[in-house]
Amino acid sequence: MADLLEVYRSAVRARLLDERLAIHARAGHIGYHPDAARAELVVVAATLALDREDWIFPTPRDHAAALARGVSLERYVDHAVGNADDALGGHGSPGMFASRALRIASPSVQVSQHLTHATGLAWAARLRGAKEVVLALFDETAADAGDFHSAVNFAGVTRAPIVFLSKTDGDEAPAPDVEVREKAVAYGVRDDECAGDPAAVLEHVGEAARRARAGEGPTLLEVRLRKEPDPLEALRAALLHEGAFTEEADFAFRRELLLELERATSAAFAKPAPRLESLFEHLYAPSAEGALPVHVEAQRASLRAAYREDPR
Amino acid sequence: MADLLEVYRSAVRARLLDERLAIHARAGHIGYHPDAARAELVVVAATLALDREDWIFPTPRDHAAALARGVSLERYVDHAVGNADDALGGHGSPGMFASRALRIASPSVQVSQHLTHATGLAWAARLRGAKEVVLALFDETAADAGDFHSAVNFAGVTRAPIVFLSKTDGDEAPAPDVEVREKAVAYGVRDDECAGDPAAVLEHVGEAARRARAGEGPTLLEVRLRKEPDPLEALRAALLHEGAFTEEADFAFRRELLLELERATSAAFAKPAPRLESLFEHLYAPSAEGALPVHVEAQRASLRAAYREDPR
Amino acid sequence: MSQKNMVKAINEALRHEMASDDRVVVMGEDVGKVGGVFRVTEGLYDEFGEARVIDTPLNEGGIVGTAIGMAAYGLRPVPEIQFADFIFPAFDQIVSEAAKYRYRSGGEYACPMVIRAPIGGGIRGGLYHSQSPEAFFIHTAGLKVVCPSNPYDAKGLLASAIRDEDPVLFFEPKRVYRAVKMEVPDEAYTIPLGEGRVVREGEHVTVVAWGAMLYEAIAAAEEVAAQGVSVEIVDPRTLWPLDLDLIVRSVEKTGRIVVVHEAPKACGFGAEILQLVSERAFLHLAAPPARVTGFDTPFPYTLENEYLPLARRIVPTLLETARY
Amino acid sequence: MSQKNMVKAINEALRHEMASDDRVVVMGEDVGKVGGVFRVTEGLYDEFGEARVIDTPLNEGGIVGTAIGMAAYGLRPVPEIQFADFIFPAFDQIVSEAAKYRYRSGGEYACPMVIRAPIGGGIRGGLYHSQSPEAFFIHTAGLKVVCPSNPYDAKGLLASAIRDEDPVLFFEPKRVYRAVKMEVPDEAYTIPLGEGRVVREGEHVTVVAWGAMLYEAIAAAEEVAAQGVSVEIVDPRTLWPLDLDLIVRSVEKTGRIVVVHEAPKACGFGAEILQLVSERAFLHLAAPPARVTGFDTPFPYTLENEYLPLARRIVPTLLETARY
Ligand SMILES: Cc1ncc(C[n+]2csc(CCOP(=O)(O)OP(=O)(O)O)c2C)c(N)n1
Ligand SMILES: Cc1ncc(C[n+]2csc(CCOP(=O)(O)OP(=O)(O)O)c2C)c(N)n1
Ligand SMILES: [Mg+2]
Ligand SMILES: [Mg+2]
Repeated sequence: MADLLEVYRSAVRARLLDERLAIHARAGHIGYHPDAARAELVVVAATLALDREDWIFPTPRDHAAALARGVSLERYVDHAVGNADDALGGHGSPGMFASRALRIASPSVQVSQHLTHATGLAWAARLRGAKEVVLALFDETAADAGDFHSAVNFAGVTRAPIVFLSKTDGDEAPAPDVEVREKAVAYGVRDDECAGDPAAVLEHVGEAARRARAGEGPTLLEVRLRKEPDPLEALRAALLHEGAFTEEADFAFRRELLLELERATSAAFAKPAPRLESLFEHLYAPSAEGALPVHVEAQRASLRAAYREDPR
Repeated sequence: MADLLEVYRSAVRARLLDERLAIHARAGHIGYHPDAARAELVVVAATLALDREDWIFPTPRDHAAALARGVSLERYVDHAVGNADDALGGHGSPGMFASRALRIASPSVQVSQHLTHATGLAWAARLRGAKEVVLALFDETAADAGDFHSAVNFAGVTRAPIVFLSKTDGDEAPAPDVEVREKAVAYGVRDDECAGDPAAVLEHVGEAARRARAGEGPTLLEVRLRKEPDPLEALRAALLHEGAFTEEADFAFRRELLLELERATSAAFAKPAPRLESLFEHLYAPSAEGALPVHVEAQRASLRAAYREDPR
Repeated sequence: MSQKNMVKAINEALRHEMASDDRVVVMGEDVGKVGGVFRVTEGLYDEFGEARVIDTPLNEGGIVGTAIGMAAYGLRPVPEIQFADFIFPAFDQIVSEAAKYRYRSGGEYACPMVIRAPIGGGIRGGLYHSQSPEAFFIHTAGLKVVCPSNPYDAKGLLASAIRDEDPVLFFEPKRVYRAVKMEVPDEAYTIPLGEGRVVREGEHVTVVAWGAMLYEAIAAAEEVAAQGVSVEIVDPRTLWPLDLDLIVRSVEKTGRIVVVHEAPKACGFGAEILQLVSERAFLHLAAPPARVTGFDTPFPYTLENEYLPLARRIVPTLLETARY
Repeated sequence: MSQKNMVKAINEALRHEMASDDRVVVMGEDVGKVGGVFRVTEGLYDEFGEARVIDTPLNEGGIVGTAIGMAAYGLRPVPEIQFADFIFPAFDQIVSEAAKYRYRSGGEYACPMVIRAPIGGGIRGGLYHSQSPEAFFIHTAGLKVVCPSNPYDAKGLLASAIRDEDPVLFFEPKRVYRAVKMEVPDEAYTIPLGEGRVVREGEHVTVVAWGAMLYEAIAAAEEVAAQGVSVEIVDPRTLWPLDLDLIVRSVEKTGRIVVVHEAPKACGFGAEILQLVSERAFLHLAAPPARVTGFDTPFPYTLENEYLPLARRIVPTLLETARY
């Protein structure tokens, strides 16, 4: 199992990325930046509790999952900027990073819709006899939305191998006075809860994933996050105290990251925007001949004509 | 409180109506007929457990509620036929009978959508300080649909004065293995259950309505219906046994109803279809000058032109 | 080769695709043991088992949403919606998710699935068993929309739709399901998406019609033929992407065009087809492009035949357009 | 009378209607204490209290569905959807229920409500904070659709919408919210639904544009004026029912028409407007009716200004149409 130091290191990357991109968002350099809202430790720990062939369905705030799976800061910043190197071709808005190779699904901006996709993928894996497990992340308010109901219900019916993880804001009272975990019973799904500290998350997600893999069905896990005091700071203090690293080493680690971020952002902003024609790519699968549908081709041509002198 | 004899008499009306309209549906005289599926006793008892100023949100199968509130067989058959006397102007399909005067809401064909309307109306009544209560009927499968989730959740949050009544098919196993009443906890709503016999329904609905009226919030009541043996037959036998009526009296009562139905259906089929122009009525509220919007007026005129020789 | 109706033809296409590609799964409300409300999936459950012919809870958003996840995994789900009228609980999943899944992920993920649903009126089903929602999906970039008018086309188009790499809405005219029989090969075959068909050649007016209304267009054409008006009829078969070239070629010949559809007029597909023709063949138009459609009201129960653009309502527009 | 932006103007309309009619209630996600994501409902909670300015759970279907019930009871709910992109979870309630509530009940029940939602691009919000879904609702019989382009119109149209007896979709161009200021009376007033406005008079081409794109049309008109092309611009303000007479009168004068909108082209409102004009003014048309619109792709993140029909893309179509 991953150790806390590994969790810490990934979470710090996510945090420093947040701090940097928040500046660029405020300055209007990028559209906006959905930050981790101090849940990065939970997301990283949940990610590391899985096997690499397991699938993650993040919300747009959960870039920490991608980072924990090895996405470089530069790759993520390219995405946030939406430049020519953006893995999403400048199509997806910030936070919609997705990677089939890393088994990170395309996050939905409509709160909770990705949860139903997650159930479907888990179910498909099970139908195909695979041992893959799915982790679906959400913020507790998403439990009010319609697709939470569909997703957990279908998971209960199909016994799909999935862990629904609610990042519950422990500082906000639920309305009505019902915890997310209490909703599991409505769907015949096992529920569980733990505090937002990474050791607990590693353990509870690990256990829920083990059950799912063993064919014991879905779990609705409620992670109760306290955002004050900053949980990342608390972990840092604990690791320092344990001697996992020294102040100096941590400082050096962070400075290295800041330099990496500096390089990543400078590079990302220096890159050109995607080509004009990229607007029409990935609408449909490319046809054998590479031709666009007639109506799309006409629109491409009209855009090109309006931007005749534009080198893009 | 209503007595069982009253329930019985209303339910028999509904049953005989069902039998008659089923024939006309099979023969293609009407589009189709959503019958009560042996739940008429439950629907009638629930209706009679309410005050007359309370509101009912039925499904298309719950015509027994309208009958119990005094709708004549002729009025209902006019609706099923969709003739010129249909209260819905030939617009609503069979089962969509609605009456503001009787406080019977417009049923949704999309399973469960009316439940959210019911919550909204109950909430509005409470916001306005009225003492009116809402009864929302549904079949248990509707709990899978998205609007069940919205409706009960909003009711839980607002403490709206509403009784959700699940007509649960006691002969079918739920999937997953969760009873509808168990879903109440997910929304912080009180749950209750009873068997499908009318005395129990009168009592449980009456009690839930009393709580709602007293500001104690919503109830999700699961009524477990057994359709075999026929519950209406069982009640008849019990009432006969108690001496509530004689075989002869029951026979006479039913013969009277059959004659009434005969008159109602003959009359309904003899009536003309709605006027051609009625197609365009009740699309929007009539304007002060009675004029239709320009585009609608053009369509009305084109229809009239195509049916120039048609007297309707 | 034997006489088959559309229900049988679609059932065969499903069976062939399932047999030749084990990624294909069928899912929906009562599609398994019951074989679907219209019996289109009959026998598939027995043949392929519950892992590939899946009965789901009553929740269309859940059906399409889980199908998206299944497609992302690599399956080829073919969800059924009992009536197109009930597609709206799944609208968000179709429009916000399925349609944009490939685009928004820059091609990391795709969403190959075919959503089957019966459309159209004529069975006295009233407001919620009669609608024709194709325009909603044509307006949503990223989808393809198919509507066959006969058993042969249905079988070949469904095979193509299932083999397609992108989400396809496959609308089946329920009034045609058992009303039309024709020779349909027993073996599998495909008809490419995006290719229309000239159903009847003519000189004076082009009519574009699909699904059940094609037969009304034909009836109207017969009627006006007696009055010397010769009508060419095009069935686009795939509504989107549209075989516009075929339509434009016809209009270049006739100089006149009428579109017929059941859906309401305002922002219906007729407006799009006709505006495309105005853009491409303006100088060929000898009369205003015209439409005969359902009215801009909900679908009524009693007066459905008056609401629908049946031959009786098509004829006057054909004559007017021809004589303009 | 003072200089106000659209946010302020809408806020005032809400306040006036709430003050003069106690049936009016505002509801939505964070519309209460927070005052809405765009602060349009700011101050209403303090003034009218939590019984009339209602914070709801995150569930648009629930918001519109409960609003339907409230309207049936006799209230006048004004639900807010945070972004028009998030209207789709409520699509079934709007399209299947609200739009048909009066019709299907033969007038027993009505559904007076105004669904407010910000629409349009230009804030770098990407796929799900930028869309313009008006065509979906125009295609749905029973609804009215409004889209003001400036603070004055917004205030007067919203008052009319709230007093209307039927469901109205009130789309607010978010890019205009704070970008345009003008003199707006402090007191309440109404602008009738269904009346367009000639924004600029001209001779050679009629342009129909609304919301944020009106300003692009004006910019394009200025640009082509220098080349001798005189453009008349009509802002329909109420998209549906459309003030077609106003547009037709303009086209009878100019003989040419171009529609501009942000939404995708296929089955967009442009097709409907232009087809209506082809039907009503065919013999006046000296050039093909034309559209400049968003493309038939999802709304992109990076290249949004290329996607949007900004002046740069309008100008060539104006010139082509004028010189046809
Ligand atoms: C279907 C849908 N409706 C609305 C939104 C807009 N939205 C994004 S997050 C959010 C909820 C914010 O509340 P919470 O999850 O508690 O986050 P917090 O503000 O506490 O960080 C909303 C309404 C959305 N993304 N999807
Ligand atoms: C949203 C929606 N989807 C589908 C339907 C079609 N439909 C009507 S009732 C029903 C379910 C039938 O199951 P159940 O309630 O158990 O009734 P039973 O067949 O047992 O009488 C379905 C799928 C619908 N009315 N609404
Ligand atoms: Mg929160
Ligand atoms: Mg059942």
